[in-house]
Amino acid sequence: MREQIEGSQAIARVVGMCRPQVVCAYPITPQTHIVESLGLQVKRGDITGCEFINVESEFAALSVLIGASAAGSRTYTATASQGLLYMTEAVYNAAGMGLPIVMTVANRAVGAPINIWNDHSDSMALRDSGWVQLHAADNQEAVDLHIQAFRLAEQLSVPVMVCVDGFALTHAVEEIDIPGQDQVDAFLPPFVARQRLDPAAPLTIGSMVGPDAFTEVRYLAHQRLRRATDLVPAIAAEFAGVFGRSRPGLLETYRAEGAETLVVAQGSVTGTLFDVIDDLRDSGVPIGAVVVTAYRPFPAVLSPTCCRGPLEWSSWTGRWRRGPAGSWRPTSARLCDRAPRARRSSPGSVADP
Amino acid sequence: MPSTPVRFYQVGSFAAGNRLLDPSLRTVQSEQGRTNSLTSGHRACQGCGEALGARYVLDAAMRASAGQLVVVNATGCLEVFSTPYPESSWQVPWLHSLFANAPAAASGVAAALHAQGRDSVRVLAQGGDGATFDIGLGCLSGMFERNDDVLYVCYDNEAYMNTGVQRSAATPPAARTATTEAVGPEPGNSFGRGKDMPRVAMAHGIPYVATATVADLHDIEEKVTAAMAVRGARYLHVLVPCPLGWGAPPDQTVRLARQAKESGLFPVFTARDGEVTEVSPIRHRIPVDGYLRAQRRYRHLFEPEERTEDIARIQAMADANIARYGLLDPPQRGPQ
Amino acid sequence: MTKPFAITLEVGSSLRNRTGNWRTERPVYVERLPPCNAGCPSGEDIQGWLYRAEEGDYEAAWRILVEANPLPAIMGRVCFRPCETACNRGQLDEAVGINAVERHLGDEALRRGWRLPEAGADTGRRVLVVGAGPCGLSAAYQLRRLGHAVTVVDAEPHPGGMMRTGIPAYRLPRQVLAAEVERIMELGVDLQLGTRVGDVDAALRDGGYDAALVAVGAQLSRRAEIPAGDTARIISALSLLRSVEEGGPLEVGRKVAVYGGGDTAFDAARTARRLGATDAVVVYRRTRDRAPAHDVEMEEAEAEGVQIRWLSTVRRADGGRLVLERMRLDDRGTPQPTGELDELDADCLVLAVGQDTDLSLLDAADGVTVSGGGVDVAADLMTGHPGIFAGGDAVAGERSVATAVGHGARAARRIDRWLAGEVWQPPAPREPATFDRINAWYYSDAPHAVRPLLDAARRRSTFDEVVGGLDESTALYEARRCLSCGNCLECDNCYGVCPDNAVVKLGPGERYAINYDYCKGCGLCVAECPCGAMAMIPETT
Amino acid sequence: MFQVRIHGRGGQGAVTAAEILSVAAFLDGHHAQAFPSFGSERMGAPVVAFCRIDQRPIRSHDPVVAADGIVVQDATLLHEVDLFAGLQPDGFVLINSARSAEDLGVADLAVGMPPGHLLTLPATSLALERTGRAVANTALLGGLAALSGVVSLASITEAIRRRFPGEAGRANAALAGDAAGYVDTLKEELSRA
Repeated sequence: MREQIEGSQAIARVVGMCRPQVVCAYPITPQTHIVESLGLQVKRGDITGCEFINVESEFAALSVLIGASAAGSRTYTATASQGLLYMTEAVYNAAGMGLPIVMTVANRAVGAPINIWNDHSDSMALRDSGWVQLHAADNQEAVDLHIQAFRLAEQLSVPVMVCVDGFALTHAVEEIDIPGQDQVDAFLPPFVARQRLDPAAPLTIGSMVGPDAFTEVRYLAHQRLRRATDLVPAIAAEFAGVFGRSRPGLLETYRAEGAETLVVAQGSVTGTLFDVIDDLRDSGVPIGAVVVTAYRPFPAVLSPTCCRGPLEWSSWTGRWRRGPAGSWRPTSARLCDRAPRARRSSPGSVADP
Repeated sequence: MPSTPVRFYQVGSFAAGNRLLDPSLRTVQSEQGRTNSLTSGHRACQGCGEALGARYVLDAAMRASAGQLVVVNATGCLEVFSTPYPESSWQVPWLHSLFANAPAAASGVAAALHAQGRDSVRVLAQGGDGATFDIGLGCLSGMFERNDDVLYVCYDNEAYMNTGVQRSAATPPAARTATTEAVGPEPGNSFGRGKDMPRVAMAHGIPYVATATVADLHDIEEKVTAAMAVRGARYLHVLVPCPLGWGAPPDQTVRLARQAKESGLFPVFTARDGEVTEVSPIRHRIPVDGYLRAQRRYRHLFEPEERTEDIARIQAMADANIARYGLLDPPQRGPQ
Repeated sequence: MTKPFAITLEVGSSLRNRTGNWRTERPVYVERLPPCNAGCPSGEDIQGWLYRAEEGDYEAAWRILVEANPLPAIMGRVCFRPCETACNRGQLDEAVGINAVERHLGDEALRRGWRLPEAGADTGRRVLVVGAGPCGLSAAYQLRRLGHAVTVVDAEPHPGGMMRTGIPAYRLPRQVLAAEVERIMELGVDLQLGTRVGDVDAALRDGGYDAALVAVGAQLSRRAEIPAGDTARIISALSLLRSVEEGGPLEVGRKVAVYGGGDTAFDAARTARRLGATDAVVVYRRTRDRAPAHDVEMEEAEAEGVQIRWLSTVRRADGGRLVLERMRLDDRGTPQPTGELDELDADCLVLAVGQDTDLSLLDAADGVTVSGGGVDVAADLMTGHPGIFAGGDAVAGERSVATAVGHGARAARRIDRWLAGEVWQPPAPREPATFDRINAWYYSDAPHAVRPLLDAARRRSTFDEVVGGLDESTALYEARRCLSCGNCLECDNCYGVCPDNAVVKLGPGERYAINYDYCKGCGLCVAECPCGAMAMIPETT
Repeated sequence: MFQVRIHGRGGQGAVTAAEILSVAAFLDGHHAQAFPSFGSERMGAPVVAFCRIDQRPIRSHDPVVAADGIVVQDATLLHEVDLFAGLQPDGFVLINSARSAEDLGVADLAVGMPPGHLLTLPATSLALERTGRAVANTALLGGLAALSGVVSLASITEAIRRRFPGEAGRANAALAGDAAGYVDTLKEELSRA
């Protein structure tokens, strides 16, 4: 049903429909509205069979979910900015253990100087932690990505981060199509953990892996993450079938046909970008856009694409002209020219950094 | 604190078992078919107090929970020596996440089990003194404050042994570690107020806090059993001597723990809802001198010349504990 | 279920890691010699029978006991308990009341009619035992068990030897003595009483025996050279005790002095009290700590009103009066006269200055030599004459029932080997279970149980037994005070304290084994063994 | 697209006003978007909230620069903040004040605007009268609806009732009606003048 609703509230609603069993978070702007709403839903009994836990830090929040996920429950948290960085160790840990945790990152700048407004520095800092990173271009996508995130996480046994621009999306009251519980249930089956702490069948989870096997284990993790490249579009397609809304999957293009310039972007800025492209196109400029939804795993198809950009939305220091989102370019920079050339990278080369 | 007076005098209730003792009064460790939650083949040092303490605690917890137990482990010796891939020594469902987050991860496990309606499965978190006193204190305090249904066990060997014996907040005054070398007039670790973790736990008002040593098996098991009978956040602090870090032969582990208790340096007691309710009195009081002499980490107190002032200060700490907890006052424990 | 990552492990796989190869020393289980056993002249496995008594299995305990000593009810009354003196528990609180438990077992056996082990298969060999005292009876018992025919010859009309003639009934009731002797006789011992052997060699040859054991007691009283007036009444302690035993006690008068410091002196004084003496005074040249009498004997005597004059000697005896001289000890502890004289009223002077053995029966045996009041014997208790052995009071050394019983058993085993043409080889000596092997922490403080004593009034007037037995729970208590020195008591401590689970518990009565696949050799099991029944030995490389 | 900026101070309900406005537009069948400038408002600090209303889906999430409507919840902001930056030539300005634009010193602004596009509304007084509380945001929404016609008063009052269930919603809805009536009266007077 279409509602005029705040992005955070909408996200909280659909996360509730995904029937999480343990929700745990530490307050940080601009993620608070999501978690406040979830706490209220649990308290009201709108979400049943769910534990909502207030903890003393983001590090503890994700740690609680690591325990809960290992014990076989569907888990969810949300954070932002310094909070994400404070849980960094646990972020890597959750990925390393293959725990299908879903986390909203209400993207916010990382201080100093302290700034609660939006940029992508926080999630970019954790881009190589082994999580899937999905970026929402608007709140409808934010809502839809969360539902897909649980499917993806649980199907792949990897944690998924849904990045939603702080304030610009989280606090924006917009028209959003909120799905029905029946639709979510049809799309997202009950969670069946692949590994579970259970006295009936004891397991050791989180053993110490020495140099003899570490690389191999990490390689397996990498390969698993790369499988998302196929799975994300597949799940998006299935989502479209259930919810009647086509979703971009790994990425979407905008007026790319005949474009001499493609602007690569992600997040809420893309709406403005599309308006600008429309204006430029109207005045005869051959320009289009590529919107990256799945930043991790990075869509390798982009590597031969000719790009100026990307449109960077995170702060950076110590790097000439480019922030983290643009750092994939060096591998394909020489392929970029005014005129796009359909050159492919050599077999096996991976374009993402 | 044996609950039943036992008319038994040969080895009383102090040994692990004894053929003459009613089986219900023997320890879990004396059972022929005990769980061995931490099984053989682990890579703990010879005479490791922590390996011993962990098995004591977990086997007792397994009995108290009828085998329905999940264990969460902080990073540290216990984790490293028990799970070098691809080997695991754990016979219980076991999770290791990080150094600082065992209490939080355990809270999560408990929450998940509750959400799944499996409250009969109990959760135990464990870590060393570094994980407990230092890096993980925030998560531990949170777990206490929320009164999450987790028994947290600290195996205290009084320093960071896994990384090569560096000082922790649990390192006692005058002890030498790699970061508190006894150089010149320095006595090793400084004489500060330290961090009294059991008291920190008690300050949260949680339902159960207790201390124990690996030298008194009956006491540990009774405390684990008592703790498992309670819901909510519980804290058990077990002194586990480390042959490597303390500088003592591996066969002295249990003796040192005993001496720590009998000297008064390590008070053994139980607190419920923030108040001390029971004390394990000293059976045969000893001066701290012998305890200190037995450990290389205190050798600088005796060589090249005896630092009587420092030793006296340590004795004063023991005396203060004895006075504070009434370690000499209560009737002698054990069979009468 | 496909596990997501390789870091998820099935349990228990560390068992593949055999940490036993870290070891440089290995723990082993040992059986050390407990001090009580080492100190028992009878050779009893005291720790062994206490172990069963602790369990309340008194018959099993008694059966272990009678392996060495067929007279536990007697020994439980008359032994002066060297075992208790040696007991490691004495360093902890008080020694275990071994003797009291022994008596309890002995009395239980008599009460329940437990039989000694059967005689062995007949060997066709015959052994002559001269003397039906503790040594002879012990030897006869052991020889019967080994299958040899035994004839015990004694000059007295009743068996028991010095146990009957030298130990008053208030210490050893005669029915107890008779019952335990009878139980030995039931094994088929040929007992010839009232028969004096004048020449043992002749008796050996004439009787067709294959070997003989001289086990005659020290029945001869020594004399003391004391100037005495005609009216002085001087008797020997042994004759006094013997007269009581024979039913015609000697007249001692109202005031009695006993000269001597041994157990016999005090027995004589206590007997005199029971015969009506108002004053019974023991006169001894040395001090209390140098008196050969056992403390318990002196204490009981004093409790019965016996007085003692230490550092005094009898200079002269006249009718109704003794002249005593004060003595002092010189640097070497020898009493020296001081010239200070004193007087003591005494109707009778009883001499208790020692006993000797009548060894005339060996005079005719070739090769037998005598020195220091006893027959010279080799390590196997054989005299210089092949086939003739000697034991008990007949050989020099400690004269006690316990020693005699031990000699009897030892002699029997040696005779048996000698008859087989072999030399008896004692078992390899075991390492002593010294107190420093004990981890005393594990033992509860448990003071000694006190045996009931007959009240003093009755003790002065009757020959009823003075010291009572323990009731069963007290006996159990006392048995359980045993530290089980040097021998596993199955306390599970080794099993409990192993950080590597490398100790295997084999089940009740089966003790433990070390799994050397995982034992890292830390030594905790040895250090924490309460009773010192483990040891570390270097790994051979 | 009609873009609104609501200026106020922390605690005066600017963000809520923007949200209600967007919901009202949604109820009218428009596409709408509302969002605040930042979220660490403290009581009394200047805040701004935005609302966009369009017949097409709104893609941009930028702050409103070119405003078609500006609501000033607190006249004391006039000298602190550049309230009218980017005001479109045919835009609307509604200022919460019992004083006139002339008295407030903003008469110059009105010079370039179509007549009746800049009004002052004694919203706080109206709120005190109707609800007993000095919170003027709903009154200003009613005023804005009447002033600009970009949303219907009916949708405004419905959006208010959804946002504040119960008596508070009814009182505030009535307050919005009061304010709309006040503005309508004002507009009538102007048109007659």
